[in-house]
Amino acid sequence: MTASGRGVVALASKLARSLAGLIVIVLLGGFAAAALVRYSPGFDVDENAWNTKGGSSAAEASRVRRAQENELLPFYWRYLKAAVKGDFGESESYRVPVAELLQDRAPVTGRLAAWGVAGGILMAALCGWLAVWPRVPVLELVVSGWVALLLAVPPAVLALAFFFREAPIQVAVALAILPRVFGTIRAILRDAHESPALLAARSRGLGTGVLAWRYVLVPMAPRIMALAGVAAMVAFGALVPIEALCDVPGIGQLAWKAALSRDLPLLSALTLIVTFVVASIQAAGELMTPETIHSKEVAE
Amino acid sequence: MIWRRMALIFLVLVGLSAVLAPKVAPYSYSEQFRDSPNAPPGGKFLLGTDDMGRDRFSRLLYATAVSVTLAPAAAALSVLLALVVCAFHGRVLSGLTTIGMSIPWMFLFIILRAELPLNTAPEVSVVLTFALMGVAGWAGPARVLSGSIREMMEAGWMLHARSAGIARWRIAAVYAWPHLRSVAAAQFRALAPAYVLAEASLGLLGLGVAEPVPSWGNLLRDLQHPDMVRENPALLAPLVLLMLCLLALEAFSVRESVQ
Amino acid sequence: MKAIACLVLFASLSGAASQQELRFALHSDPKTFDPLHVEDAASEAVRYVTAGVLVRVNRATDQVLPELAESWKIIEGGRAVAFHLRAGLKFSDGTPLTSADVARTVERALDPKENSPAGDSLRTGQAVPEVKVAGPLDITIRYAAPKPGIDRLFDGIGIGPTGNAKLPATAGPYFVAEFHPGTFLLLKRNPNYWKHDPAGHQLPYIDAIRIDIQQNRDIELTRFLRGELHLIPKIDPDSFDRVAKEKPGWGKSAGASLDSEFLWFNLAPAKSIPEWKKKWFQSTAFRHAVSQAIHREDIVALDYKGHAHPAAGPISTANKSWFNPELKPLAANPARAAKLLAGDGFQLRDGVLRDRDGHVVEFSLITNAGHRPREKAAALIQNDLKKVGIQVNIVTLDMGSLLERIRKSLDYEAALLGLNLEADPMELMNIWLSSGPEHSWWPSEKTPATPWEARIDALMMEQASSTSMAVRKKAVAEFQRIAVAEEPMIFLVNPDFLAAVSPVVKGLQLSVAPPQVLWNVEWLKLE
Amino acid sequence: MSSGSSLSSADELLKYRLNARYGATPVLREVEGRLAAGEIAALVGLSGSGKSTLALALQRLLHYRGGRVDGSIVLEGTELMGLSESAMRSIRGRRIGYVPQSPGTALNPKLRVRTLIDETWSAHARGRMDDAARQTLLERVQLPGTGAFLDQRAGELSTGQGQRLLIALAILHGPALLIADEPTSALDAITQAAVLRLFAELNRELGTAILFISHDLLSVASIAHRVDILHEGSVVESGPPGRIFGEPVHPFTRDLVDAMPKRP
Repeated sequence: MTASGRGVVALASKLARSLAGLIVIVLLGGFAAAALVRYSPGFDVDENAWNTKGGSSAAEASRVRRAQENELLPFYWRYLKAAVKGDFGESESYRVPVAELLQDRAPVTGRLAAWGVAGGILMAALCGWLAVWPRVPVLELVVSGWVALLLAVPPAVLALAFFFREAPIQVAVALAILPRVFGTIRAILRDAHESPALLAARSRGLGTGVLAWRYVLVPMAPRIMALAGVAAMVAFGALVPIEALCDVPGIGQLAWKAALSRDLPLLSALTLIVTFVVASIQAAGELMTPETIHSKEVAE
Repeated sequence: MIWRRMALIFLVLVGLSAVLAPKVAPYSYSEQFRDSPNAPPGGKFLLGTDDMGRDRFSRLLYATAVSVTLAPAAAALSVLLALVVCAFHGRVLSGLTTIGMSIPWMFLFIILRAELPLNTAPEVSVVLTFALMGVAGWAGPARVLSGSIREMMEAGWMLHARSAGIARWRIAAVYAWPHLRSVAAAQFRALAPAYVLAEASLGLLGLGVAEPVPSWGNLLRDLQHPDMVRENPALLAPLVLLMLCLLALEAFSVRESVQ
Repeated sequence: MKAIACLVLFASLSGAASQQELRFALHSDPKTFDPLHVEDAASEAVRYVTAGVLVRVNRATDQVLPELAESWKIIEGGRAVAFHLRAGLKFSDGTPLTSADVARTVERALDPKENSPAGDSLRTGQAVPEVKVAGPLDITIRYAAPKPGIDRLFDGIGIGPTGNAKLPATAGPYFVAEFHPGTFLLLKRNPNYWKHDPAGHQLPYIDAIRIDIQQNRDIELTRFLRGELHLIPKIDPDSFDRVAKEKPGWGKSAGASLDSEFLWFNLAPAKSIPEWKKKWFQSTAFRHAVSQAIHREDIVALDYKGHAHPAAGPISTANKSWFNPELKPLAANPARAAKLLAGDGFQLRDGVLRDRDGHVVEFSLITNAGHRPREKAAALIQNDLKKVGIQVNIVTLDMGSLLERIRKSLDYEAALLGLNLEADPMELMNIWLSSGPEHSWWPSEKTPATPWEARIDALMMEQASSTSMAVRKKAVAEFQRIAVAEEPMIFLVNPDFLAAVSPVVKGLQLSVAPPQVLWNVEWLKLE
Repeated sequence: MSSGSSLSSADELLKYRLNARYGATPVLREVEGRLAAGEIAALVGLSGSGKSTLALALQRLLHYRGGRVDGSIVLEGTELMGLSESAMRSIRGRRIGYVPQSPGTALNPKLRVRTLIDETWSAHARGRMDDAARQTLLERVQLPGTGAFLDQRAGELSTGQGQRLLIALAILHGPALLIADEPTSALDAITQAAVLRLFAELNRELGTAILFISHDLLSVASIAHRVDILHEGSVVESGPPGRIFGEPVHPFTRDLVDAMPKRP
């Protein structure tokens, strides 16, 4: 077998393994979530049962409907079987197919998160650059103070403030992400700054643009990618309260409502998706750091 | 250096006022002066009163006692758990953290609240809430720590320590810990304020610190009314205090990183 | 159009439309547009402005007025009602509306498989009326026994077309043209609505209604103040004061509403409550003492900023037709509370109340988390009761957990909640009949536990089965007297009904009966 | 090829026959070797020939680098391949000492010299190591035994000092076998010579057998009793340095010898 052929086979088997791992994790995560929801109090009472019009027969109907989901394992099995066919069931609180809800809302959250992640990382990089490069302790403290301030303000409050000032919420999301990735970015920049390769390149008199690209961005790409993954998770975490409070019709708001109304099908779908996203980011990170590195190191 | 000293003095002051809250606070946190609701700052009430006539300054002091002790304790618990979980490194862990980061932990708080007897003293339920927060938050730091552990596993000195036949736990405690410490400290610094804020949002669901016990979280909830802030800037006091504490902590870490 | 980020949405909103569009917000998605399956407030709001009904109760005068039915007669001593429909009625999609549609609607509402809440109001217990179509415009509904308010019932039955379209055609002033869950819904005027103004102009005046789904009330308020929304159908006291300050005259108060806030003790034989506590809760003197110790005026002043009235009993003082005027709101009297407690064997020592057997008197009070007025009321009550030596633990729970406790597990000691009610005491049946599922202090009791509960059951049945207004009023007044004398539920305040309306909306009349704001939507104009 | 297996003589210390691979890539193929007590054997090969892999495989540490090993390793009459990890741990550092290539990576930069020595000590001994013993140990490798030196962090040492410290740590428990993996490659010529002398001295005074792994034929010539040539994962030639240099048999060995710098 040729070396490249072997490489392809190795990569394929690695891909297959991480895919299998991914599926197992997603299934377990979904099950854990379903179990938590199922056994949380208030599951088989309708949140609207208080103060609704008359309707004892309607309440009875809702109880019966929920009773069908009483058995966790059969529910999950049925749910997965349907989910494979793309049917995530019908939301309890919206009375709309979950797939439809997700389709409507995913772009909203996706766009917010994308802007937030990109903006947050860029701003964090700028702050990190200010904290690392000029080597002025006061500047470093000022930047740290600014980051601490951002860390102290709840993302939702930040978003509300932007909202009331009619400023774009994307910026608020970015500002919420900034302090949470700042530490890592600073470390990356410091490592890059202190790397011998950069010094050597400087000694060759390379331009700043080339330095930034070849000796900072490219070598740090895997770490930056991993960071983007972390930032994406931070973004989704922050987006739940932001969307819920600012009434942005996205996935985060959906999750909030689903939790409050113990909407099992919707929550299961959301957990499956979130687990999938998180696990994919993880798997991608693992695939990017090839194992072959050690074998070479040792063999030399 | 001067920053560091100032930060230290500030943190000690905050810590002291928290510990001594019952002695220092002019009033109890739940005492209602019903004749003077929403009083402006000054005079009898240093920071004014809230809409039930409770002294904001006293409430802030007690809240500081709650948040300044419990949020860091919860953060420490998370990091500690993360370290314990990281002892079992490898694929299983990465799957576990993924699940840990994706499942809706909120329900665990709902379950806790439901299982807790209703007559549980508010103090106990506050402590338990933060403890649960600490337990539920293990996945984030675990992921970061496992990343640096994986890096360490590749390090030459790790192999060398093994070749010297040093026991696994000694390697972990003596060789690895100095490296992990700064990572763990950074995680701790990020989590502590996050938990102060998380408690605030849990409070919205009735899963946080309940009336009438104050916490930074539930005092911060007032910030959702931007106009109230405009009328009474004293509402910003908890935010300013939280920020200053974070800054003081940061002043230490700047110094640490320079080292 | 897919869901849009709210910012984009607002930007598009601020552009002036050539068509008249009334804009306001609801706090959650309507769960259904089927008028027979309405349970939640949002669906109810939409149902009211879309579904065509046979008769309409004028919310200002309480008169029953013709709507789809041109005329009707109550016959056979109140056992039956015969409706005569208007000629040429059409649904919004142009299909004609005849007595067959009415019959199908009523039968569907009564079908046990449908589980229709609207149907529950048509039934008397398990008894189902008979529906008879006497011609394309005539229909009779007949009960076995006299049914009080037999005509008014049909104010709540929206006549629907055949089929089960997601956005069904309607016979009311508007129909739902678009629905984007979590974002907004657009109602358009029903081109076939029968009603015309005296000048012959077809109603409604306003072309469309845009209802945004807006959970956050602060945002709703800000948008209202910016002029993006025309009205806030229900506003909390804090926001009301802000509106009043920034836009004098835009805040509208209808005075005390029909709603009430109350607390009650768990009187069910729950295992979780120790015997001695059950003894306190079951003691009328203890309940009176708690009630006497509470400063209702402080709840009104501090919690509701003056926008509430102390409650006098189970029926709001605002309910002119049914409130028993002999009842007066209880003024706080800690001294009398202490006397009542002493008389019941409780002893106050060093600020701590103990019962006969030396148990410290303390109980937990649950209320729903995130409801600021209730959380605050609980804190005020906690302080009031501390003055008489009673220790209260406030526990705020999310609605799901709370309902689990008060309806299913019965694992709680006392609860603080509120109810939005309508005027007619028929509404109270679920709560006050001892077998009622919402019988707060002991849901679905098998048999009345006390003589006074039996008496209340009897009075409730009496008012529910008589067609004589005088008899009903007497029974309801007596029920209120007993409810206050025994105080199984301690009524605190009746919050005022507050709304905010931009002056561009003309013709709006606030009523205390729901829907308080948009009940005459077809007559509203925008300027 | 190495000689066929004969009965193990009384002074035979180590005998191994190994295969090693990373994933699907084989690195060592049936590599065989033996070492008598007190012998210095050199293993010479190019970069990538599997030298470090062999060093780790002999200590059964290769799985920490993602490799897999099978075959047999007999040390002092004990088969190591079947031992549990904890049994293996009691052999590492006590019976086998290991001197890795670069002190820069092999010493934990955050730890003090004292900590490194004490930890290595307490891995196989009870009680605390006394100051005198520490001093003796450091002097043996020509390092200052002062308190100031003990309090230095490993990250602050020079490469030469670091390499000496690594040797000190390796011989701390008086192992029967020392595996040195390119211990001089990071050093300047003078230090290199000093370290080589140190190895020879240790061998003479303590009777420690040394497996000296290197890519530099010349440096091993001065101390080795025997040289094995490793090429593409197998030992292709074995013999005393004199013969290897004088009459290399295998073509690879010939290339290796020809490439050696000649005195002008």
